[in-house]
Amino acid sequence: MDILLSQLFTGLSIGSVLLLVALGLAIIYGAMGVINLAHGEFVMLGAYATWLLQSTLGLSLLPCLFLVFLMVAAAGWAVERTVVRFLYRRPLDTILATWGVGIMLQQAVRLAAGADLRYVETPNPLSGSIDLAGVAIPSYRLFVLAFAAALLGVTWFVVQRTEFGMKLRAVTQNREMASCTGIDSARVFSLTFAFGSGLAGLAGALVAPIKSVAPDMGTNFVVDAFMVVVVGGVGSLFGTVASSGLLGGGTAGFAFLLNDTLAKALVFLGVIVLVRFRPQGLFAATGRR
Amino acid sequence: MTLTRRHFLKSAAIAGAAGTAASPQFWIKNSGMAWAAGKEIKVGVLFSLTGTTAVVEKSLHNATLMAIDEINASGGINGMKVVPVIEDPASDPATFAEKANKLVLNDRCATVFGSYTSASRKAVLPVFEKRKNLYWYPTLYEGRECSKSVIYTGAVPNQQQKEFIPWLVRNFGKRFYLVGSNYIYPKEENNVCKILLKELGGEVVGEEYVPLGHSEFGSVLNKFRETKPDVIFSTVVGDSVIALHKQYKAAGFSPDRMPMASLTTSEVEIAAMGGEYAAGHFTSAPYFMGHESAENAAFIEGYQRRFGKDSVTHFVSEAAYFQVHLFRQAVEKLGTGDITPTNIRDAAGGQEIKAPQGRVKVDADTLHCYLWPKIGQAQANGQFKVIQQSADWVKPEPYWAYPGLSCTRDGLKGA
Amino acid sequence: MPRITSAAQFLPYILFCGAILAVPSIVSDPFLLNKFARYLALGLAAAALALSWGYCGILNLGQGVGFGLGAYAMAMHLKLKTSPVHTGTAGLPDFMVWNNLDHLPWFWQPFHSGLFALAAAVLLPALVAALLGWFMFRARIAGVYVAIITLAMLAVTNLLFVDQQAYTGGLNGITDLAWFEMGGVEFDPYSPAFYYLSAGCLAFFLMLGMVFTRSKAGLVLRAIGSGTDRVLFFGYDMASYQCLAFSLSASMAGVAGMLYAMVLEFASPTFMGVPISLSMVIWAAVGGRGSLLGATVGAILVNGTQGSLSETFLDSWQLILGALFILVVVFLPNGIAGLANSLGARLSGRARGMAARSAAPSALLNRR
Amino acid sequence: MSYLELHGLEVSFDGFKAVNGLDLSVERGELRCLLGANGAGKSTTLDLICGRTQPTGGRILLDEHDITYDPEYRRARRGVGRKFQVPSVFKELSVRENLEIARSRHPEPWCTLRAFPGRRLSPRVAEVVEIVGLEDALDTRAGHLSHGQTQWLEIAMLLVQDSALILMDEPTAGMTIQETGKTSAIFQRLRGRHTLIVVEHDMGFVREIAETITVLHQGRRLSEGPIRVIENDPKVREAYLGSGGISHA
Repeated sequence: MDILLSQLFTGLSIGSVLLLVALGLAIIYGAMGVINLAHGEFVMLGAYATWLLQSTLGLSLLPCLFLVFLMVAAAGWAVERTVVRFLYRRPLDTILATWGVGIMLQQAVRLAAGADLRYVETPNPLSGSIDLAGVAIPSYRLFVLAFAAALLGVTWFVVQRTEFGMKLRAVTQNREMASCTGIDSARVFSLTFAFGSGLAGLAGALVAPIKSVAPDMGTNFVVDAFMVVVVGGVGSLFGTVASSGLLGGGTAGFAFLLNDTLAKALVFLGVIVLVRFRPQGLFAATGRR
Repeated sequence: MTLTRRHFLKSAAIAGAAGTAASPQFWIKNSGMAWAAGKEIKVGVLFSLTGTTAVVEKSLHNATLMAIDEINASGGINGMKVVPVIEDPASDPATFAEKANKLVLNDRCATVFGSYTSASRKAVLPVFEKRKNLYWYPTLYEGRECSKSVIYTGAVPNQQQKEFIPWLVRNFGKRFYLVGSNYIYPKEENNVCKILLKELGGEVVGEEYVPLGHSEFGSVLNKFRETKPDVIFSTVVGDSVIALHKQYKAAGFSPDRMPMASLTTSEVEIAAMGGEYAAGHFTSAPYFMGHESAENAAFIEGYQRRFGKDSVTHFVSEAAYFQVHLFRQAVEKLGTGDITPTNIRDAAGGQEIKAPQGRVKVDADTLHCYLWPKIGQAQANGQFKVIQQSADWVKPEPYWAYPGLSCTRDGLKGA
Repeated sequence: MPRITSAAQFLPYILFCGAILAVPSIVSDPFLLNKFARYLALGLAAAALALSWGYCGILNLGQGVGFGLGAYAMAMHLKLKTSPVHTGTAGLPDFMVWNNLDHLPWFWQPFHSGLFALAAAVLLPALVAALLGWFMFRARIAGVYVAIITLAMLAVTNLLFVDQQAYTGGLNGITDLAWFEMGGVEFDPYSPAFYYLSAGCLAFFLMLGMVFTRSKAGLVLRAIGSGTDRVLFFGYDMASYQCLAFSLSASMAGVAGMLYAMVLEFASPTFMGVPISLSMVIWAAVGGRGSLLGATVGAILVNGTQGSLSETFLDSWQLILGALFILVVVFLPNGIAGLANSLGARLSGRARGMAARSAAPSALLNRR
Repeated sequence: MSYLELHGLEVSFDGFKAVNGLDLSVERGELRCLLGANGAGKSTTLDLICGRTQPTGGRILLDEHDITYDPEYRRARRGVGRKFQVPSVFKELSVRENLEIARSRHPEPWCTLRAFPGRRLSPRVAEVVEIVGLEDALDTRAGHLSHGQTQWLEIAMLLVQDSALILMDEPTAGMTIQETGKTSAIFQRLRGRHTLIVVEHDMGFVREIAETITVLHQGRRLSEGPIRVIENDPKVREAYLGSGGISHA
């Protein structure tokens, strides 16, 4: 029983990390059709930004978050302005260009911050574990879970309830039409990309204390995040949540029953089958082709 | 330190986009050239500066160059300057093979220092064996290799485990959980561990391998919770070490009751996770930064002067450092005309040197090194406290677990 | 791209094949021959990708599967040919001994034959691709979903090869290989003989690919590649055509992988990794995805550049490489081949405004 | 039994029944017009016949074969040809190559692999090219054709394909009066040799070509008969009252 509970929590915490990382990607891909292979590098930038703030200003993790969001969003904005905006008519080419961006970011960070692994402190009150029905649950993972949920709420609010979100949805539906109604679609896309990158940065800041901070840490995230977004259904936030839960839970469950290697393989196989039978994603409307 | 080389290449490879064939230097046939010419001896330095394993390999690269610097500063080898030819194999086995080829065939290096992972060593091996060149490999590894083209300066399983496992059983108990990354090194170490445990009447309660780069240990931790072992025997490598330690502590496990005993956790990984997460866990290795000796003090001082005050040395970078000095001693024994990779190898057999860990010797039969295994306990400040050192240096036995086989001067001898 | 004339289309291919076959008469340095042979193998891999991606719109991010299978098929054979120096146990590859196997697994047995290994390197990737292709294309999976499925397939294959250490050598792969021998010729990877093998394979597949794309089937594939399912309404079974291109491409990648394993003298799971598969996409994009020759040249150029950049700029070569990719993708959507085509078109006065606006065929993403 | 029969055909998109129990039969060689307001289910009916959309109920019989669940390409091989509302040609290919693809008597890969299209047009294709007036544009990329030319190219492709049953979705959309006249001339030639089902809004054109008209309303057949009967059918008038009568539908 204990094991079941703590296994459930393990699944949830893997899922919450997936969700954190995938959220920004979902926004960028869902709204702009841009397949951002440099997304993992934005996660990495977030982790490094946190490390920088912590080691130079001595800030603790929580006060860092807002700054990290802004810093990485600015980096994302710069990438959109200099590279991505040339490619809106050629979405598949964004895979190639953003891959180039990713290599550059990785090496730039390696040169600037050194090749060593860096380390981000867990905020003190969150470093222990709390007892829940006889199971020790790491408080930081709980915090990450809550934060992911909050971030989801914020994102939903931004997309559904703000003027910016309305413009974004308009541009997503039909860029030309939206432009005709006076929406500055270029600006909307820049901001969207910046927002998505900022979310990736937050993910980086939050995973840094659980994992290690290294220039190539992002490559492990991007494939998983991409799978989460596609399995969930493009443009569906709810789908993204569900698929992070599904993939996280699947990974944890199989890993416990079998081992981590087979778990990963089985989850990927699951993705293949899911995409094959529901290419529109778990939660997208069926319609006339 | 790379000035000469940069100079040479500026003219050669500026051709850039046109790539290879365009640059005239590539067409020079240099197969007739001697291994050491014009008061210079070229050596290859083959550690990844980019890619996944750059994290560790950069420090090996640094240690190697530092040793070369020291040798040149003290007048070189018999008056010859050691010229490092640096390549970046980018953490990719295929690139390792490619660059090794270039160092051996094109640059005519008399020897190459390189590699961290087993996979990259395996990838370059055919180049050195078929071209009769010499490779110096500083990493601890799984043993079971008897190549006559490689000098191994890292530990093999018998050196790390023979004293460690009994010590663990004595102090913590007989129930071990084995967790490692999913490749040959952890599996082989675990083979040895199981043999030792069996002799001691111990028990393996679980054995688990995680993919390389794995960072979610929740399920593994739950298995620990379920099986309640006395010791977690870890051969997890790379970033995973950090994730494992952090999540281990966060899940409420404590080293007092259930310590992790590792063969792979070094000062590098601890620096990247923060000392508090490692504190209390154990590692067995021939070298710790906290080891007290005059040689080590000088090594650390020189390293930190060059690469920053907060940089750390560890059991692989120490080997990367002293193996270059072993190389110097071997070459010193040879006349200028006799310098060939094979002769360097033969001269290296039996060489002794005072390394930071203590006096080490190249075993002429196996080309592995006699080393000084130590057991260290990680402290909150990121250093290891050496709590036990072997009474004497320990002979390398790459086939320890396979009694029928032994590595000799003429290669592997079966029973 | 409008066809000019068939003869003019074949000319660059013939020139290129002639050029690569003439190399050993100028270069005799074994190191260079080995290096060029390796580039040619990678060129073949890029041409394979151009066949499925450029012609047929199948963006295969898992090209490493075919490449890796080809490499392992050959490596298995070459491993069995070595005398097991490191173990002393006759007849068993060293890593199997390390993993405590006591007899050769049944699926290793046939690899004693070089002919079987060759056939396996060609057919096994095709078979796997045909099965996966049948699974995907029957359901009309296209565009980015193909990319995802092939990527996941790559990840699964890679994990299984790393995991099944006793049969595949795990992370280290299959190392310490013998030289390939066929018809009394020994293919030392540093010899002109091996170079000819590599160049010959590339020339053969370029010509085969050229003929294939000029056939009516090739035309149908290009029609499919332009991103519509319109061909269905003319009676063409789209899925069969896609499977055909996908399998042929995998087969070519298999041969490329086979050569790669021979030239490097080992096979590693990194051959079926994400980085190399994405690299192949980059090579094809740089050279020109719409042209087999362009993609080949792209692979050779990128690898050559990468090699010399990494020697000259130890610290910053990846920065330069990344920037180059971005520039090519943004400003040369059809790669070097596209540039050459539009230049050629301008020179011969056939421009008629096509050259300037030769937008990339990429309405794929918006299909569903 | 008629050449084409639809029995109780049904399809729903997220609960919306675009076609709802449609019965229709068309004789061999007939030219049938489908009329109806936007959303009446005309294009969807064509989609169902050619296989682009799978029905959720009912049956489709072509020449006594049940093709309800056949994939598109198999129906095409049975002789169903389709022209789409938005002209659908291969934009990346030249006009010549488009026509070559339409020449699809042997569409299996093992046949097309052995075929190497040359530059010479077959007599049949040359004739069609002349009819539609694309002789000078043979090497132009289809993406660079004008809208009208694209329409003609797609029609030419259908002629080359030579299907027994041709489904036309608004063939005259965007055409000038002269072009519409030419199209109706082509239709007159096709009549009898081919079976045609045409969705069209241009009532002038419909009057010129149609024998029998089927009016669809909310996914069902509302009325059927010659043009005069339809125009005077009170049900049709009622259904079209909102949109100002049939001639503007």
